[in-house]
Amino acid sequence: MSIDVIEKNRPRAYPPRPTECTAIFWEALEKGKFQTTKCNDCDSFTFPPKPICPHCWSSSVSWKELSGKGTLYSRTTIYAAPATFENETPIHAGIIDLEEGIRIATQLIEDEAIPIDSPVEIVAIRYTDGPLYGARKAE
Amino acid sequence: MSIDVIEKNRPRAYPPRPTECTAIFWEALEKGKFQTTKCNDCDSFTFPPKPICPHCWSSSVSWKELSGKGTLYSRTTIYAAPATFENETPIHAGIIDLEEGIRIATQLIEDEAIPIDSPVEIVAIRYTDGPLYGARKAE
Amino acid sequence: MKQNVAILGMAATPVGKYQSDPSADIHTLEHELLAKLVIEAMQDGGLPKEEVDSLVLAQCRPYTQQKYFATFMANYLRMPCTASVMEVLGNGMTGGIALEQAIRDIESGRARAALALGANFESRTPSAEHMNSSMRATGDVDFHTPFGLTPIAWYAMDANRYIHEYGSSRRELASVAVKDRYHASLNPIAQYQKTITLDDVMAQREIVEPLGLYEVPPRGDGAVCILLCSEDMAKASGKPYVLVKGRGFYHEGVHQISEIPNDMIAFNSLQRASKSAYENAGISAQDLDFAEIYAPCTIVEVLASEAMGLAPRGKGARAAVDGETTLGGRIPISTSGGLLSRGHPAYVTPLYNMYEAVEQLRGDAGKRQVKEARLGATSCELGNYNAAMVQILEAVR
Amino acid sequence: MKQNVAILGMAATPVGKYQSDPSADIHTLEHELLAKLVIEAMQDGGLPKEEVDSLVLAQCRPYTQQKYFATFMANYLRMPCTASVMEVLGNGMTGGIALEQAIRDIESGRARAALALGANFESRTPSAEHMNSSMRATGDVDFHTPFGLTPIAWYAMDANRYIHEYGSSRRELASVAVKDRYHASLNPIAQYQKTITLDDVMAQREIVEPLGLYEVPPRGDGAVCILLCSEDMAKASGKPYVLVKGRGFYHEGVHQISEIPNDMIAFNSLQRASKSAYENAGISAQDLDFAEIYAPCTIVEVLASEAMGLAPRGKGARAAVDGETTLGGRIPISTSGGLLSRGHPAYVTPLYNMYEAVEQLRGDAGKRQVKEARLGATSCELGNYNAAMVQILEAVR
Ligand SMILES: [Zn+2]
Ligand SMILES: [Zn+2]
Repeated sequence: MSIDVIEKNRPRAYPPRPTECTAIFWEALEKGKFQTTKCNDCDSFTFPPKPICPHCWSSSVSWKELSGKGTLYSRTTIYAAPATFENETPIHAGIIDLEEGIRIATQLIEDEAIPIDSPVEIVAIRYTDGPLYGARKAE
Repeated sequence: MSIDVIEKNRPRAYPPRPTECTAIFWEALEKGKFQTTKCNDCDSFTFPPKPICPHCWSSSVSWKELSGKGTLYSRTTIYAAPATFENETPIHAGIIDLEEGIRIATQLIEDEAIPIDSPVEIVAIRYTDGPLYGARKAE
Repeated sequence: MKQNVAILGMAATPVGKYQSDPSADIHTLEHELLAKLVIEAMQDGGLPKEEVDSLVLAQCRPYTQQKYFATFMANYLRMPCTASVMEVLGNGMTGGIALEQAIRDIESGRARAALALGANFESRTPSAEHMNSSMRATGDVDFHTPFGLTPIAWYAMDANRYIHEYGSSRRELASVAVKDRYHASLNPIAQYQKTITLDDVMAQREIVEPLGLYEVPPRGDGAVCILLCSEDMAKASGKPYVLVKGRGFYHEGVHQISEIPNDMIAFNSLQRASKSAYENAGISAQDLDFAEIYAPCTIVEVLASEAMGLAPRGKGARAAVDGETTLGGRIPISTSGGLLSRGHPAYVTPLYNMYEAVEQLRGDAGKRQVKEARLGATSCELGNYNAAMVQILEAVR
Repeated sequence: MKQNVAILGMAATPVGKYQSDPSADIHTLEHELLAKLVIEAMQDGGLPKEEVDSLVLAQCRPYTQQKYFATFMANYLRMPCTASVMEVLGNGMTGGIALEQAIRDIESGRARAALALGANFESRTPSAEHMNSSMRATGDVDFHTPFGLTPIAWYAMDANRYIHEYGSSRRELASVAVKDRYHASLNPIAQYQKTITLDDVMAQREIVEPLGLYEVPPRGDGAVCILLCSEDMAKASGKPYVLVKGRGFYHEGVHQISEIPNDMIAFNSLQRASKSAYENAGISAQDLDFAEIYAPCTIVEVLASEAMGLAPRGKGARAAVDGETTLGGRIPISTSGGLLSRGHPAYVTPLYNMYEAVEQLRGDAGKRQVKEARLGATSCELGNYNAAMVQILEAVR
């Protein structure tokens, strides 16, 4: 159930900061595992992963692997980007509804426009300084 | 009635920004004239100079020269200074009641401690990039 | 006992470019400009300064060198206060929060008169630098910002979803920009007053697909002061005034996107806030003579007009195309020219929207006057309208 | 009808150093820490999250990367709100303004329960860099900052004037620091808990003459959440609570110094604010069992104690020397250890002061418990106490 891993030969433009909780996410992602926290009390997923459940505020959460499969809810291409991202424009980004019932926003790693409501899949991307994720058209 | 002018062979650490109104103050100061705005309606002085009277909100104000004579209300020496001022520590500063009935805060340009409630006088200081003012023990 | 709240005076500077280069010989500074407006607003309302018990300031941009601007202004204008002296912040809603706190100070009787005010200077900071800060505002710094998402990228995704769901088109959305510019051409304080055509809009380079340059907000500087007081005090003044007839606020507990999939383009918070405001005012959407909507992009005005019940779901863009939201139409929207053409100095934009609503309701809107305007609405928001604030305003002359 | 306002729950992290180096492998982030405290405060009060209608956040320091923190937190904890979601700012008074807005939301009935909260992370920024920002806050950027005036330089000038006028001494002032440290030694959330002697205080290097290192505030990080609700709701909970019995606010329309010469060390605003608060609560200063005063320097506690009527003019320092303000004394002041020893993460300091007052009034203060504490006061300020806010709190058990 692991996701594909792609290599990128450059560092991330704006690296996320791992915390005791989210480091677990980033470390698993590096190995091609896409997971998040799920509440042991109310069974809700949450994304980004959190040490608590935002829905019922339980502190009892477990890591659950996600399939990485979903549907593209919407998308855009960003031509005017922040200075930090000037070497990465145009940036393709989208909102994805994962099959586990979680909505996330991330980069779309293919240049061609993916049709809204079509299937997409999450991939892990290993930059030289650490991982990020992104989505592409599903097979 | 002009004040003494002292030369300093370095730029100001944190230069003030002249506006249409306050440029008149800084330009006069450069020439040894210490002046501020006075309300034509309620006769109140204001300092710093302003295009309006803060007391009655009249927009009719005139420039009036000040004697620069006053009394030291309080003082301190700043040993822990902002990075911008690191080459200027220790900084001597004081609050001065001018004889026209205006209270101001400024630098004290002598190293020795001036006694509180003793007479002081304002001097203009010409730095290489523009003027500031300061106070010293009066003769 | 709750006081009815009135808007009795105001002043604003035209939206434009004021901020000085740090090395300028002569600077235009926020406090000198804003002080002038405070005095003008008080003269407009005919109240002496001593009546003001409350100063609520929309926070300045971080580029403003003078920090703690509210207390600085209290000194600059020598205004002792017994109710509030504070700065508030909440993204694009900042100016609306300032208004709301001033309203609350009057309503509760804590303040006799209150000022909601602010100066937003930012034009000297290049957009790419500015976005280095704003990209950390409209999403999660660790789970959204690393992908390069900018504030308007979220609105662009609204646009593509809207086009997909309702079979609308970029041309339909773009018509909002043409209408806004026409309104701005009649507004002497608008940043862009030269009319444009639909072809002009479509010909611009894309900023965030499908939105081009004329469909996203320009950047500019501005400053506004709004004077509020109890209705009793407003009545006693003998001047025309505007009554704050109803208000609504709702935050859906979501930042940009809901992790639980929802109908993102329903603007759920605005639906709730406007419903509360209408109920609070005892009116329905159909009673409004105009709406001054917080809409940084064409698509946002369309979605907001639908959420506020001014157009049916999926028909907002069409309503714009058909002229229903143009001056003289069924429900004129953004008669000021809106954020796109009146301009968008973001932290004070809701104050500018209020300024326009009051001009309309006092009959002072000149060539862009909505005939017999009696009831108007203003909205503002943060995120992707994840929180919304709505005010219903009534003319009393 | 006005609701009586109660404090029903709270949580705070010990003041210390949390902020991570930007290059750290594992970061401590403001939102994870604060979310934990929100949940703890709600558990402490025994209320479900659905009761909270209002989130008022003391703004974060500019070093906090996640911007628009209030709306971010509303999402992080999935808290829809109908009354307020906003950030407030007002120098050292920031946390007090957050509390006051939350109180107003309860008092007016807009909110059933409200949270006043904040996280102030700054310890990784060196003091000299931090002062490059704070020097632009406590004076006029163009007429004070060019002289190198820092925030505490103004308090130092208070100290010299006080010594001059009342024949007090640096030793007398310094005794406040010894007393505060003793209190902090009994407070598990204090930043500095090791007791010190008067000689220790006098032996420190001068920071702003006449004040040495132990007489000016340390820098640190902290986070606090305070839960407020109507007294009816607090009563229904069956838990002990604290009643907000009186409040006062006054801004004298001055920033640091009055251009019209006045008695600078009278703390005129605090005199007015505490008088209002006492009247509002129907008490006098003599009725207080303790006071948790916002005092960044020894001299400030002395002057504030005089302005609040807890010591005669000119006798405040002497009262500290004589142990009147120590635990067990006539009127214990800053039982938490105060800003000097409990710590001073500035934007949330007033929330920490409220935390201490509630611990005292609930009888939860352990070894530093004021016996039979029933009535307490908190104060906060901005500038050189140019604005002051006072809350009178009563124990209900
Ligand atoms: Zn749960
Ligand atoms: Zn005057």
